[in-house]
Amino acid sequence: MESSNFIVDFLNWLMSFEPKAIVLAASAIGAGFAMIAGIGPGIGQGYAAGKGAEAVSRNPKALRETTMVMLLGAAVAETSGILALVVALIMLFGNPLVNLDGNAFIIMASAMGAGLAMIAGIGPGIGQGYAAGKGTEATGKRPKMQSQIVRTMLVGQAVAQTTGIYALVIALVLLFANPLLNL
Amino acid sequence: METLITGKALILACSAIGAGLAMIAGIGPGIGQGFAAGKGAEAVGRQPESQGDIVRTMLLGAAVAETTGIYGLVIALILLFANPLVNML
Amino acid sequence: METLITGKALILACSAIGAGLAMIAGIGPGIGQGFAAGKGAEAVGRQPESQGDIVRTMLLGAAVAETTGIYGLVIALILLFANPLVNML
Amino acid sequence: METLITGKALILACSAIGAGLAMIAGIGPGIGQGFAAGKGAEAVGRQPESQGDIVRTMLLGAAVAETTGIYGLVIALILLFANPLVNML
Amino acid sequence: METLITGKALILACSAIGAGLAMIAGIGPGIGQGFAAGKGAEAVGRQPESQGDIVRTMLLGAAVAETTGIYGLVIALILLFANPLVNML
Amino acid sequence: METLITGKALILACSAIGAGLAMIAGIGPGIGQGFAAGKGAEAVGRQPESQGDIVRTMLLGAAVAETTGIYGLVIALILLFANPLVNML
Amino acid sequence: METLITGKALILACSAIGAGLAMIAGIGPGIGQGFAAGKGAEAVGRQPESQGDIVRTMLLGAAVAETTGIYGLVIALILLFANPLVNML
Amino acid sequence: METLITGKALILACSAIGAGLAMIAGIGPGIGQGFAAGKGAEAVGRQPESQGDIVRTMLLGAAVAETTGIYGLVIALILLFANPLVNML
Amino acid sequence: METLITGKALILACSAIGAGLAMIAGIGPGIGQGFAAGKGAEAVGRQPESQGDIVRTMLLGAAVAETTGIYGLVIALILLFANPLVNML
Amino acid sequence: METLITGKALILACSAIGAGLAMIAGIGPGIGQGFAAGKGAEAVGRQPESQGDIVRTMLLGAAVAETTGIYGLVIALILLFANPLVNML
Ligand code: NA
Ligand code: NA
Ligand code: NA
Ligand code: NA
Ligand code: NA
Ligand code: NA
Ligand code: NA
Ligand code: NA
Ligand code: NA
Ligand code: NA
Repeated sequence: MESSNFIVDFLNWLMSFEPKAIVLAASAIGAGFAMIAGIGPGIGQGYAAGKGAEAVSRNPKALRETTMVMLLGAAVAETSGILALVVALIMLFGNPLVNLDGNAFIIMASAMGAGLAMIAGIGPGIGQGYAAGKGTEATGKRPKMQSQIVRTMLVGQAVAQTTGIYALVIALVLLFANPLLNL
Repeated sequence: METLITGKALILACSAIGAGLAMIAGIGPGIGQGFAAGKGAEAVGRQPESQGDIVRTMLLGAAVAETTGIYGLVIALILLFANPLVNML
Repeated sequence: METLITGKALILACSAIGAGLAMIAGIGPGIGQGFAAGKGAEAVGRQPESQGDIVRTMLLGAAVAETTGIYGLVIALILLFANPLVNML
Repeated sequence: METLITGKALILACSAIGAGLAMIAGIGPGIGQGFAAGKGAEAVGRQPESQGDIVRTMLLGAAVAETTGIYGLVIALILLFANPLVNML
Repeated sequence: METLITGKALILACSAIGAGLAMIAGIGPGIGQGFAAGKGAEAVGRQPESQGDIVRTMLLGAAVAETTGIYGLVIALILLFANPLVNML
Repeated sequence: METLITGKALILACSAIGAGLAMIAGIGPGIGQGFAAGKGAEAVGRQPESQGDIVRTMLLGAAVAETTGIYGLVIALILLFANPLVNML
Repeated sequence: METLITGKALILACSAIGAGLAMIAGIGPGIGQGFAAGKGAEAVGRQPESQGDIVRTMLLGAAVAETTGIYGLVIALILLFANPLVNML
Repeated sequence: METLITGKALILACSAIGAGLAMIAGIGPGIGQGFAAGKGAEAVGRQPESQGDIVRTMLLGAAVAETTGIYGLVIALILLFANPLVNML
Repeated sequence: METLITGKALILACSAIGAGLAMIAGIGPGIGQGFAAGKGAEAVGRQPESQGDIVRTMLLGAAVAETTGIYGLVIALILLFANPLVNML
Repeated sequence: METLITGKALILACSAIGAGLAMIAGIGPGIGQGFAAGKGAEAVGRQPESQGDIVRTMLLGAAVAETTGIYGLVIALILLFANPLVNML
């Protein structure tokens, strides 16, 4: 077998490994991709922390109310970081791809695609954290309105979560119900 | 697992990656709608009597902001479930 | 052993990746329109009597902000359903 | 044995990726014009009597902000429909 | 057996990707000019009597902000239409 | 033809890249906690007598913001020191 | 059998990608100068009598913000027109 | 035909890329701490008498914001100087 | 039969990509200095009598913000004109 | 047929890319320190009498924000001038 076309060379080189090895190698990269989602909660919750500190300086008496809202909002903002972590842990410790029947090349790419999809979680993380911060600020200004503020914050945060869920669904489809192998 | 690389396999493999890339669009609506959520919560705290109008405007705007995330989802679903590329081979 | 990958297959495979990349443009309208939603909700809370004008301006601006997301979608759909590249081979 | 991937096919395949990359520019106008939409809605709420001037300024500024998104679209269309690279081979 | 991908083809293929990458610069002017549009609309709403000065300053600043988007476009056009790299082979 | 690279080596090589990618998550806590630091400093300047509560709130919020950076670190450490993937071969 | 991709061709191909990557720096000045344009327009609206000073400061600051975009352009032009790497072979 | 690249070499090569990727985390602390610097300077200008408290809070918050940048550095240094992956071969 | 891509060529090719990547650092100073330009213009509009102090502070801060863009430029120039890697072969 | 790319060459080539990636960290300090410059200029305009304290705080904070950019530079310099990976082969 000889070929002097570098694309074919490369693909043949990839295929010279045991199929399981290229799937596992791709899973390492996919897990890394997924973790990038963590940018979102980090920014968002940090914003909430800053607004929390500010709210305390403006209305020290509402410390308990503002801290509650900050933590509740930040907890919601954590979601996409947790989802990404779960997907990464699945790929590392319970990888469903290694036992699949089908073309190893497609399975390998599916591991990377699943990781890439999770990056969407940056958005909800930032957005929900912003909402947490504004909710905290508003609560500091009008502690009596806390329940209405929190309700609006949670409704908005729920809306902001959707694209993160879409990404999770695509990642889970690629990992557990890969339709490409049947095509 | 088999390791034969056919043209079809290459297309399907790259479709998996393309689907993952398309989902990254979801960053946008997540940030934007979260901003709307925050401004909505702030506005409700300030004018509780306008809560209905505020939340309606926030949700209307958020619905508009969702579209490009849906576009990404649709392209990903097409790549995964109704891949038109393999039929072009 | 025989390599079964044709040039056509490579183009179609890369088209799947290109389609996914094009959708990333959707980050922009998502953030921007969400910002508009938030400012709209804030403005409606402050001036409920101007709700009509505020929402109309918000939606007009959001429509303008949608265009580049649509451009990305159109390029992705062309790559997937009316791929002109395979005909250039 | 015959390898069917030609140089022309490689150029066309990479053109699909290049077209997708070029569309990413659309993030910018999406964010920027959405910001303009939000500030426009806010301004209209505050000074409804200046609505005409506000919306005109917003649209003028948004038109300026659209250009780089159009540049990206034009480069993508050139790569897909009038690819000059394959003629250089 | 014959290898059909030449060095020239590889350069042209990578030029397509380079052109796409260069367009990504367009994110910047899009965001920046959109910000200027929003602040311009806000300012016109507040001081309608200064509309001329405000819009002139906004457009002057936006012209300055356009340059790096143009640089990206120029590099992409050079790669596509006057590729100097293939002549260095 | 003989490849000296085993499947195990390929997995370990890609684990190095995966570990590097996972660390990128650290961008988020860095930005967010820095924002908190800035607002905290501002707040302490405004209400020096509430310094204790302000700093405690800032640190509590910052601790929450740290988690995803830790997640990324943990995944990277697992890939480097307790790689479960090589055992699945 | 002869493989036609030489080391020189590979360097030139990667130079095309490097040039494209270098242009991405242009995102920065685009955003920054657009911000300056918006703040300048706002300031001119508020203090029309200081228009000269405001615009001069805005342009001075924008000139400073342009430099890294120029650096990227210079590196891209060197890669495309005066590539030093091929002479090192 | 003999390939001279061993598995160990591939792991070390990918470790160089992984180390570079890990450093990207440094974007976060840079932005965040710079924000803190700006707010700190602003606060000191407003309440010079609280300078000590303000700067201490700023530095405490900035120290917290540094951690993920350090995590990235540590992973990079491990990959470069105490690479555990090559010992797993 | 002879493959003409040497290790030296591969290093130089990857140096072109590395140089392009290093320039991306320029996004930061571009955004930051543009922010400084905007705030400087705003401040000059408000306190024209302090124009000297404002502009000096703006330029001092902008000079500090330039450094990492210069670092990126220096690394790119080293890769292009004084590549130490090829001497390590 | 003989491939002339050794493991050492591959490591050095990837080190060039790793060095470029590490420089991207410079985006952070550039944005952050520019923000500090803007807030510093604003503060000096408001309280010219506190100029010394303001500028000192700004520079102290900016020095803290520089560190991760320096980390990236150090890793790049290690990869280019004192590459430890090639000695591990
Ligand atoms: Na959503
Ligand atoms: Na939309
Ligand atoms: Na648009
Ligand atoms: Na423009
Ligand atoms: Na410019
Ligand atoms: Na967190
Ligand atoms: Na500059
Ligand atoms: Na931290
Ligand atoms: Na600096
Ligand atoms: Na730092």
